[in-house]
Amino acid sequence: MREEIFCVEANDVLTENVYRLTLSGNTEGIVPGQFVNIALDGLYLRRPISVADAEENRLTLIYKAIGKGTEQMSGLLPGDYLDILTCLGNGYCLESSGDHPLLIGGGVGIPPLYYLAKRLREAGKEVSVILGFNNADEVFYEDEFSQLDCDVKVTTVDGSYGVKGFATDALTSSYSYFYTCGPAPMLKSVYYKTNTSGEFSFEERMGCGFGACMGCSKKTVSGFKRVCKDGPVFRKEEILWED
Amino acid sequence: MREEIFCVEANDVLTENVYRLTLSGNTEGIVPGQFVNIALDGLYLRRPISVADAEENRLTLIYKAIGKGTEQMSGLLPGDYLDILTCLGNGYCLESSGDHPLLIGGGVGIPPLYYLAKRLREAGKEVSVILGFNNADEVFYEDEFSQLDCDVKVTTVDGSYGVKGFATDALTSSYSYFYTCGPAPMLKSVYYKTNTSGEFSFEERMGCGFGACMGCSKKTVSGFKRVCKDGPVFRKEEILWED
Amino acid sequence: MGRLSVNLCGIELSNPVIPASGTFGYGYEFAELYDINCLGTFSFKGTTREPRFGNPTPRIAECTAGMINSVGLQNPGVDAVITEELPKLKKCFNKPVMANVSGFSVEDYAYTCEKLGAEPQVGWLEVNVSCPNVHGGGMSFGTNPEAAAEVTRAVRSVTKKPIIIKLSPNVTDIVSIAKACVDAGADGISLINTLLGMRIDLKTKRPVIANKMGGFSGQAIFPVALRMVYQVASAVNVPVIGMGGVSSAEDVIEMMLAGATAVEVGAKNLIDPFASRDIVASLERTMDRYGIDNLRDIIGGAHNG
Amino acid sequence: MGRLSVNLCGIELSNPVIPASGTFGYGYEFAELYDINCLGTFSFKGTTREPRFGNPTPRIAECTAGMINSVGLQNPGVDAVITEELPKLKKCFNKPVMANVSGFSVEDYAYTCEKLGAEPQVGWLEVNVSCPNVHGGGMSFGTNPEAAAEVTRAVRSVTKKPIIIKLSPNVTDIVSIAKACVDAGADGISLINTLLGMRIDLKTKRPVIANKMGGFSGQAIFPVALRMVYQVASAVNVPVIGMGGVSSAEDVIEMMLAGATAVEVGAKNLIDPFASRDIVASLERTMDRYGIDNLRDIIGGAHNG
Ligand SMILES: Cc1cc2nc3c(=O)[nH]c(=O)nc-3n(C[C@H](O)[C@H](O)[C@H](O)COP(=O)(O)OP(=O)(O)OC[C@H]3O[C@@H](n4cnc5c(N)ncnc54)[C@H](O)[C@@H]3O)c2cc1C
Ligand SMILES: Cc1cc2nc3c(=O)[nH]c(=O)nc-3n(C[C@H](O)[C@H](O)[C@H](O)COP(=O)(O)OP(=O)(O)OC[C@H]3O[C@@H](n4cnc5c(N)ncnc54)[C@H](O)[C@@H]3O)c2cc1C
Ligand SMILES: Cc1cc2nc3c(=O)[nH]c(=O)nc-3n(C[C@H](O)[C@H](O)[C@H](O)COP(=O)(O)O)c2cc1C
Ligand SMILES: Cc1cc2nc3c(=O)[nH]c(=O)nc-3n(C[C@H](O)[C@H](O)[C@H](O)COP(=O)(O)O)c2cc1C
Ligand code: FES
Ligand code: FES
Repeated sequence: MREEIFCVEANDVLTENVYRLTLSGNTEGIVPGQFVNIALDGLYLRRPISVADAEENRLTLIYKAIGKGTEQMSGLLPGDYLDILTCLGNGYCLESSGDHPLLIGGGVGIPPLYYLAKRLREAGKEVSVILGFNNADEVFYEDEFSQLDCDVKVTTVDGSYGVKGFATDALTSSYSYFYTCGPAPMLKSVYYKTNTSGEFSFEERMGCGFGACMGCSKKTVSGFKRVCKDGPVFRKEEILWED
Repeated sequence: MREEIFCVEANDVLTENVYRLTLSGNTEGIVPGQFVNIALDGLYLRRPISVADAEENRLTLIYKAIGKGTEQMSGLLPGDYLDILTCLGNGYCLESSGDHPLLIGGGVGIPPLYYLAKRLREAGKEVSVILGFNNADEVFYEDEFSQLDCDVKVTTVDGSYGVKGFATDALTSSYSYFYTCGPAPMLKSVYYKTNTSGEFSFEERMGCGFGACMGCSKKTVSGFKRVCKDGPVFRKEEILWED
Repeated sequence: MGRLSVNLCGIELSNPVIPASGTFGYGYEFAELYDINCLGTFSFKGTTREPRFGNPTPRIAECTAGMINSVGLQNPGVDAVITEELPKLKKCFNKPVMANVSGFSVEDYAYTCEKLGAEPQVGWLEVNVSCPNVHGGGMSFGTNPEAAAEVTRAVRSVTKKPIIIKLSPNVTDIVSIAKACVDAGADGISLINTLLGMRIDLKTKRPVIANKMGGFSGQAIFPVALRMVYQVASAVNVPVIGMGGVSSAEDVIEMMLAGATAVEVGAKNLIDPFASRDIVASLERTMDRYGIDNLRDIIGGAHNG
Repeated sequence: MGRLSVNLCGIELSNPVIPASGTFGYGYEFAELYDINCLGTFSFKGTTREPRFGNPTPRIAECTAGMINSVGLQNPGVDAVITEELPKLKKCFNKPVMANVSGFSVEDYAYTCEKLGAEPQVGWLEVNVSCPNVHGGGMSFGTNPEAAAEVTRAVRSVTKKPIIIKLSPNVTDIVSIAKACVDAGADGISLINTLLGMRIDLKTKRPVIANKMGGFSGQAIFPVALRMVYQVASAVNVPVIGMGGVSSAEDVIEMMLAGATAVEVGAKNLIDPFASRDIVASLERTMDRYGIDNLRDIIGGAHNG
């Protein structure tokens, strides 16, 4: 973990309430699947957001404005500064991918998969991607994944774009390993419908984001783990579904 | 009382820790001796500051950076906006001045006397002013009072400038009425050393500044009064010294 | 009945927003600023049998997201309130007002409530039991179920108007005190009064407040207030008025979900004189945002499921 | 002895700053970030006899200037702490550490304190009596002077190390509880633990925290904490450790003026992992600003005059 000051370069609107924040600052050591934790004026807790992309001196985050903090973020302007904890969480294991990994993302669970796809492509993997949305208006980043030469499928629940149905309705059996991030019901469905090993990225309300408070505990087959430090990525074999 | 948004035009350094804040915005109805109450980001209570001058669309405040709020104010930049309650307090009674009123100010008690002097001069009064400071480095606004054609005397406690001593050590007997504002010991000394009627401006820790909370009560000969609403100016005859 | 209206102990409020006692004077200062008839009602400055001059100054200290006051119940006494304040109020407020009553003995409370209860302008008596009991070693009536119940019984016997007992949060078990008051005849429970707090001035190295400690209120205390409202609302079967740090329409809704029938706004009126009016004005829009048709329907909503 | 050093129950601290239990793990996460030997000491995560998995999630809720947690004392149990955590800590911390102990029966406390008290790395036992007493109807030990004293006596008899009882602020009379603990043999008093608080999610209309309520801490609670430290410090003759919302060197000094010999920093570590280090680093400069030569000299300074 490091504390860094980033400067807002752009804060683009992707869909009605999804934004892409481009920041300049030290991105050293950030790996796919990790997240950052952002301090916002007047709000006590930081806001955890996955890394959607990290290049030298440039960090990309994609977030949905759903509450106080993310709505405040949607008002950030170029030149504004942010205090951010970086390199949080374990990240995906790229080594496990096999030759043709599948990435399954739902809504704002998609962002971390972009950085992952980029790295997997750099490593020469054939990457398939399923992006699940509720409807056509919510679709984002289809082109960006295509430009990485991924095989991209989009699903919408109402069928207004791409395949009608949930992301898991577009599953094929031709993948060596999978990586997934998205809403809990999607993750659960992925768990039961996939036939290889794979990795899941989870969310939990966080106090610290770096392992100090035990606020984000999650039961796994090997005991309680901290989503922020031992996760947010967990291997399929570790997962225990409670409820 | 009105709530107004003002825009910072300038924030000039007058002495080591005394600043003059020039603001643009609606100054309608502000009379000498009144104060404003300023909301500052991240601080719960507003900060009361006397009006040092009010012209059309231009408000001048002079403040000493002595704590969290005033230090934060010292960082205000042109173009910043402030939420301010204006027209607070009763103000001085100009009608009582007689022909040659005396104004006695100590340190950051001086600012409200400037706006008062201006109005008294406009009304054709011969205005004498005694400005008390601790030492030469703290002196401010001597010239500004002189430019109003007031008769200005400066005192410093250490004698490094002007008359050595306290403001009250420079008292003469040639005045028709007096107005004073400054630290409590000075006010008390003025009370006992003056030989005409006059008016005193007091400070008190305030909750609201507009008469709602009873936080700023002061015992007077006619019962408890609110410094913020019934004051901050009290006639000599009303004053009760406790302690 | 509009979307905002609620019924508080038999009296209909056009909306649940009530400026809290001690932060709204006797109303007319605010009536100079806006038409205070937009409010559900308001609770006037804590009134005692005799006039009181309150505590020495400084009486105010700033805190992170809140403030401490030690006004000490400065008020002109019940007779002056009836002869001077209420007539002035009548000119600018045409709804029943909530009379906030304090006392230092059971007889004080009964005396003041009887007089104020007889005033047609008064809709409810809000009885503040956070005051020290001079006959009980100075402990506050509100820290002891039996003492709080005794005050309740005494005021119950002198008026037919709804009696709302206002509780102190500085206790181990707020529920037992609330229950004791309801058993003794309270028609409603108001909570919370201020938390006991303190600040020290680093420059003088002395307490900021002349009386050393004082009542801490404002946004900072909201989570404590909400918890107590939730606890009490699930334990008593009379309306609860929630307060403590309420500063926005969202906070009003959160208090109502916790079980409040109406919601008081205190310190926020002091730092933003238009706060209560603005909260009323933004309620409908905020309800729309959270899919709430009627405020009445959400009272205690967080207890379900 | 430097300007910052204080003596806490017979052990010299190079400075009074102590990260609070539950916000600093067992230290080594922070040791990856900075050399934690700059701290006076730290209080490690509340440890119980058996391993505990804590409460369901969500366990965290945001508040204005603070947060609620309902971690529920998740910890690996005293045996694992001794065999795994303390050896790891030894590599990065060469000072006596404060062992924070929780329990659900008097025997639990004694068992855990005896084991931890025997560890040479442990300098003090900080005994958290805010936990529910499973044999006492679930009321917290810390809400009752007799129950708190009973825990104190039990742990007193199993160790010679200094025993610091950590009190809950959710009580009517903190002083009587502190006194009972000191009479029962406590060498120091730590306060405050978290205030019981709650938040409700307007979208789901349910409590944010899975367990409904939780412990409210952070800047917002500072005035309540300071008041209790002031009250307790003037009533007992053992060192008091002050905490609750401390977020800056100024806050440390204010707590010490109120009577604290040392000061713990809790929630602030979570939102700013370098907070405790930075507070230590800015202490001298802040002392200069307020004309303080020696921290020792200001302990309880606000009580004079
Ligand atoms: C590891 C991780 C990675 C994430 N990555 C992304 C991302 O890339 N893009 C994106 O849009 N969102 C992401 N989220 C969710 C994001 O953190 C929340 O949407 C955000 O915190 C909401 O803050 P708010 O102030 O707008 O909402 P509010 O509801 O006002 O927030 C109140 C509190 O609840 C917390 N909270 C609310 N929703 C969530 C949530 N879903 N998960 C965790 N905490 C929550 C907030 O952090 C805050 O502490 C991620 C969450 C986690 C844990
Ligand atoms: C009617 C009135 C007019 C004033 N006019 C001026 C002026 O023209 N120029 C000027 O420099 N100062 C003036 N003051 C004093 C000024 O209000 C304080 O210096 C300022 O509030 C300090 O705020 P702070 O945050 O820097 O200090 P802090 O000590 O950090 O403030 C903490 C709290 O104490 C209050 N406080 C601290 N000192 C005073 C004080 N002396 N009087 C009232 N409240 C105080 C603050 O408002 C705040 O609520 C006036 C005060 C009053 C009541
Ligand atoms: C300046 C001030 C004066 C108060 N006076 C009274 C009072 O006279 N009677 C009373 O019952 N409560 C009084 N209170 C308490 C408030 O009515 C309210 O219960 C408390 O402040 C919590 O609400 P808040 O956080 O919104 O301020 C006073 C509060 C403040 C800030
Ligand atoms: C996440 C979290 C976990 C905590 N766990 C413990 C604990 O295990 N034992 C304990 O005595 N106090 C615990 N506390 C209380 C703190 O040690 C401290 O008393 C309280 O938070 C007030 O300080 P603060 O406002 O600086 O956080 C915890 C606090 C937090 C925020
Ligand atoms: S959020 Fe604090 S340990 Fe994970
Ligand atoms: S400051 Fe509120 S009445 Fe004067």
